[in-house]
Amino acid sequence: MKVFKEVFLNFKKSGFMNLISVGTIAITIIILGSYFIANLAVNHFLSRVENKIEIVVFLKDGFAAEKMKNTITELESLNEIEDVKFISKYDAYQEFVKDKEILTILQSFESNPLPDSIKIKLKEYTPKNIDKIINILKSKEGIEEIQYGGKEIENLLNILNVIKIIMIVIGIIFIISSLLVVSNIIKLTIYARRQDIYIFKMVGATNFFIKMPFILEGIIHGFFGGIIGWVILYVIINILLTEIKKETGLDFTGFYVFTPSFFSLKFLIETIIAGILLGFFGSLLSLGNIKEK
Amino acid sequence: MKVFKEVFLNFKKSGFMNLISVGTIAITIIILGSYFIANLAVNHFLSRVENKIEIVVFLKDGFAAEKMKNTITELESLNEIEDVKFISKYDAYQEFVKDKEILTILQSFESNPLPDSIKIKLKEYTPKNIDKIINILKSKEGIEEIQYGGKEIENLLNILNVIKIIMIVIGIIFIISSLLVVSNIIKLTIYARRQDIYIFKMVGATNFFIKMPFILEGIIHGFFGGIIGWVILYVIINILLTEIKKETGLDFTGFYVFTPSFFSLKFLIETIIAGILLGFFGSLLSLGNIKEK
Amino acid sequence: MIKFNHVFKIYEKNIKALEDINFSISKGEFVFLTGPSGAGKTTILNLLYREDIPDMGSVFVNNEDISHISDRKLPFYRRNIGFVFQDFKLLFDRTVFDNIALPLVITKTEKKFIKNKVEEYINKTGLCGKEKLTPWHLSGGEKQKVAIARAFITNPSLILADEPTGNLDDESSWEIIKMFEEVNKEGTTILFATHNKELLQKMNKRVIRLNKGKVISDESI
Amino acid sequence: MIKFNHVFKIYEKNIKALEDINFSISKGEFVFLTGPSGAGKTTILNLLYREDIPDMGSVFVNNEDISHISDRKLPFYRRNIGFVFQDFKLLFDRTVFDNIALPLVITKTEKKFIKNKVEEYINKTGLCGKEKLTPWHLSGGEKQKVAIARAFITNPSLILADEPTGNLDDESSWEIIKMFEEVNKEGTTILFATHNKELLQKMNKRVIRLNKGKVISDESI
Ligand SMILES: Nc1ncnc2c1ncn2[C@@H]1O[C@H](COP(=O)(O)OP(=O)(O)OP(=O)(O)O)[C@@H](O)[C@H]1O
Ligand SMILES: Nc1ncnc2c1ncn2[C@@H]1O[C@H](COP(=O)(O)OP(=O)(O)OP(=O)(O)O)[C@@H](O)[C@H]1O
Ligand SMILES: [Mg+2]
Ligand SMILES: [Mg+2]
Repeated sequence: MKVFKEVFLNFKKSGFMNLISVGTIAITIIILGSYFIANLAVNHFLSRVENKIEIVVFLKDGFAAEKMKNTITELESLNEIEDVKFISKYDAYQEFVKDKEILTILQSFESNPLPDSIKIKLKEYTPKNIDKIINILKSKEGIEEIQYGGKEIENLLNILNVIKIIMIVIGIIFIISSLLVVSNIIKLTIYARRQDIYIFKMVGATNFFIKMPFILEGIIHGFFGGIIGWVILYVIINILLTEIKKETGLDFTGFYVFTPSFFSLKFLIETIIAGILLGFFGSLLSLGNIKEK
Repeated sequence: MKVFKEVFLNFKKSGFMNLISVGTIAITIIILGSYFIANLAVNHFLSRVENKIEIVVFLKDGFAAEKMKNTITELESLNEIEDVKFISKYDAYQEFVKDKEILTILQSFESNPLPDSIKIKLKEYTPKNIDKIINILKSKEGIEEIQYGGKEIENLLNILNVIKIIMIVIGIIFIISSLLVVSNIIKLTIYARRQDIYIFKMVGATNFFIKMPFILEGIIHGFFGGIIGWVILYVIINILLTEIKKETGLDFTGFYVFTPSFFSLKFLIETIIAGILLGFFGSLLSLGNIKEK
Repeated sequence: MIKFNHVFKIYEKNIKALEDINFSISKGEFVFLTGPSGAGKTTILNLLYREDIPDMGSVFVNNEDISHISDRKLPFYRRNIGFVFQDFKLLFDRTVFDNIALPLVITKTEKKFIKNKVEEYINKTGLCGKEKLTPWHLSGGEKQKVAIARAFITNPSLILADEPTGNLDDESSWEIIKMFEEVNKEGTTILFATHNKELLQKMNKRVIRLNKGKVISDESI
Repeated sequence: MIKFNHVFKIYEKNIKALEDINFSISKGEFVFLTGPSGAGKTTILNLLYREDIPDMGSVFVNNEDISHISDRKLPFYRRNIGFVFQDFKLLFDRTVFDNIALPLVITKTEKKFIKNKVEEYINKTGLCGKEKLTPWHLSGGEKQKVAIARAFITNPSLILADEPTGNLDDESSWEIIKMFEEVNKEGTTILFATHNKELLQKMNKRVIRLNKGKVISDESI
């Protein structure tokens, strides 16, 4: 109870410093939030690109589909593999004849010229995984050709992976930076009150009694900083989406990152938690070495 | 001279606050710097994608190339257009026969089946620009077909433009945020010294005399923050590039953003200037409403 | 109760604030500490409060060498001592009431008790009507009175007073002195640093005279 | 030189710090201001320094109503006045030397001249050997001496002193008083707030007595 009174008093008396502390947390939340959303969007796009990549294995004509079953089961049991699909020459034909131009070409053949094939999707398209699967496939009988886009695809995948690494590094930089900035701000507010802290010690207050209000204050500032940051982020993103729609006609409001329900509840809670954690660890970091006088 | 002595004294006496101020500017420089490099990289990739996009106009067979000259000159004079290239059916044949498979196909024809064509590159691939050029082309005689990738390309271009807008918005958010954080930090250091400022006023110091040291201090902090930020950024990026090379075999060190000469001089100067501007405007913003006592 | 045993305190730049200080004070005594500016009065009080520790020698309070009090126990040691600081050391963003109540608040005393106690001392020191002001809005003497009330409020067994009447007019001074005498009669030990010669003469108590960090006399007048 | 004309100063919560104050002081006078704690002494000095402005009435200095001095001219007005603040108002992160030199430094005086001047006043106030210490390391009386030296250093034509001997022993007090008398003889006007009755009696100067914000007597003793 007493501790809450201390916090409240601190609030009242140093309105200016509270504003700065809350404001800084809000700014950090905006930066972290933009990063978070950008990261979601990038991952979303990347996975869409990756989803289009598949390894296609054309099988030798006349090779019994039955014998292939074993290979497929073996492949399905591998960790790296997301999905394996057998496509018979008949299925392939049905698929291709949908296009009229190809139909005429196909009709010029006596029989169905298309081979049986297997489509393989990987969980992660790293060069290592691709190599491994290709090597396994090469060791099997009855395979005519393996298609996976070759160097082109490998380059694309490399670039995607680089983008992922960069996003992670940027994320780490941002989180550390935020923590440092917030703890710096809190350090300064503590420094500005060093005289008061000294007086508290002089009249016999314990360290716990002195530090507790600062930590609670950090948490409260984090709470409000989180809410404010969320509101600003929400406004910016809404303006941005409207602008984008006007400019290019693309409607991202349906995109799952921005659906109202996600953005207005789960994301709100996340930003508030982020704010509170920032405030908490920020004040904890700063209190390590209180210097009074 | 006196002003410099003030600055020096401030430096000596509040080492702790200087550290925080310089540190915060360094952090902001790191964030802005990562953004800047990410932005360069994104723009580089985008322009590479855009460079591959072109409008290809196939001309009617037998239509006199001479008559086309006018159209080409007209196109070249348009603002939106970067480059116009006429490719005769002979040139196209020479290009295609490089591929042996296509050669066999082409040889099955009696004469050269390829048409004359014009390749058009735009400066900016906005839907508006594309529409305009298509409409102009459609009004001309002698055109068989216009190829520009249709909806597919338009979608891609839209996404690229959205990415550009998002990068700009993020940039603005970052710059404003940095300025606010730095000015908050400086405001707090001023607040911590409000008693001294009050005493200065009491003995008859002018406002200019009181404010000047803070502004100079902001600039000096910005200078050191810029250098420190650059060093950290340099280390992070070097580690990142080595990691990427190990992980994916891609060597980005040749990529123009990261060439040593660019990174170690032009970019260093830019970060220092950014730091100084941050410190300068940060302190200017904070000094607006000095409250003493 | 208090014993200084060959105490030296030497600050940076070889400033000898205290040199070989020896004296004892029994429980319930009322002792004045006097001497010119810079003689070491405040330094002695600071050593007793464990705000500082001696460079040589030891300071005993209740037979305990206070240099060895751990950081964790220090706050509890200080709670038994009332200190009227020479520069007041008030919280400038709290009211007079809150400043006086501070030593009780940090020990989580009952609210009602605090209220009664604070009001009692506000009356005794003549601060009525100033309860809700912050020290910004007080005159020098009023600030001093707040500092005095804060030192008395916990009924400490030892009161250290550093020039507590320096900013007060004669009338207020005598009222404050009466407060000291009263608690002294109830058993509180008092160590009172002052420049005021009139006070020393009229009070007729034991006086320890310092000069340049040394005890030059220790007698009753 | 100084004229208070029906001056009122009422603080928030209806605290009447000054009520209808009227007096004049001619150039070169040495006037004491006395009265119990909270009488309004500091308030009068603050009004003269334009640290505050009256709520009613006007304060004239050299026939100018100082309420009307613009913010831009205020620093220059203050440079003609030396103020010994009751709470010293020293810069705690500068040395004694720099604190005393401050009023000269802000007017960009020549370095050598500053050095000589500061050394002169360090000697006069008896602060020798403390030049390089910061106020953290000074005793109460030493801080007061620094505040006094700073007020004298610009040879101001008016010196306002707020209880400048409150933390000093008798001997130092008299040395300081001698400094005031000296500059007074050279023509400096002095307004000196104090509680010290002995001082008032021995000095035999004009004394303005305040009580509860009103002038209750204004005569020479
Ligand atoms: N932290 C410190 N560092 C260096 N010197 C100090 C420090 N504290 C006090 N001194 C010096 O020690 C001496 C004694 O100081 P102290 O404050 O005990 O004097 P005092 O008797 O209280 O004087 P006053 O009556 O003026 O308050 C002084 O010369 C002072 O300059
Ligand atoms: N800023 C303020 N706000 C409210 N009241 C104030 C303010 N400054 C002074 N007062 C009140 O005005 C009255 C006169 O104060 P002043 O400081 O002038 O007294 P003083 O004569 O200097 O007393 P002392 O001898 O104790 O220094 C006091 O009652 C004080 O509480
Ligand atoms: Mg002292
Ligand atoms: Mg006063």
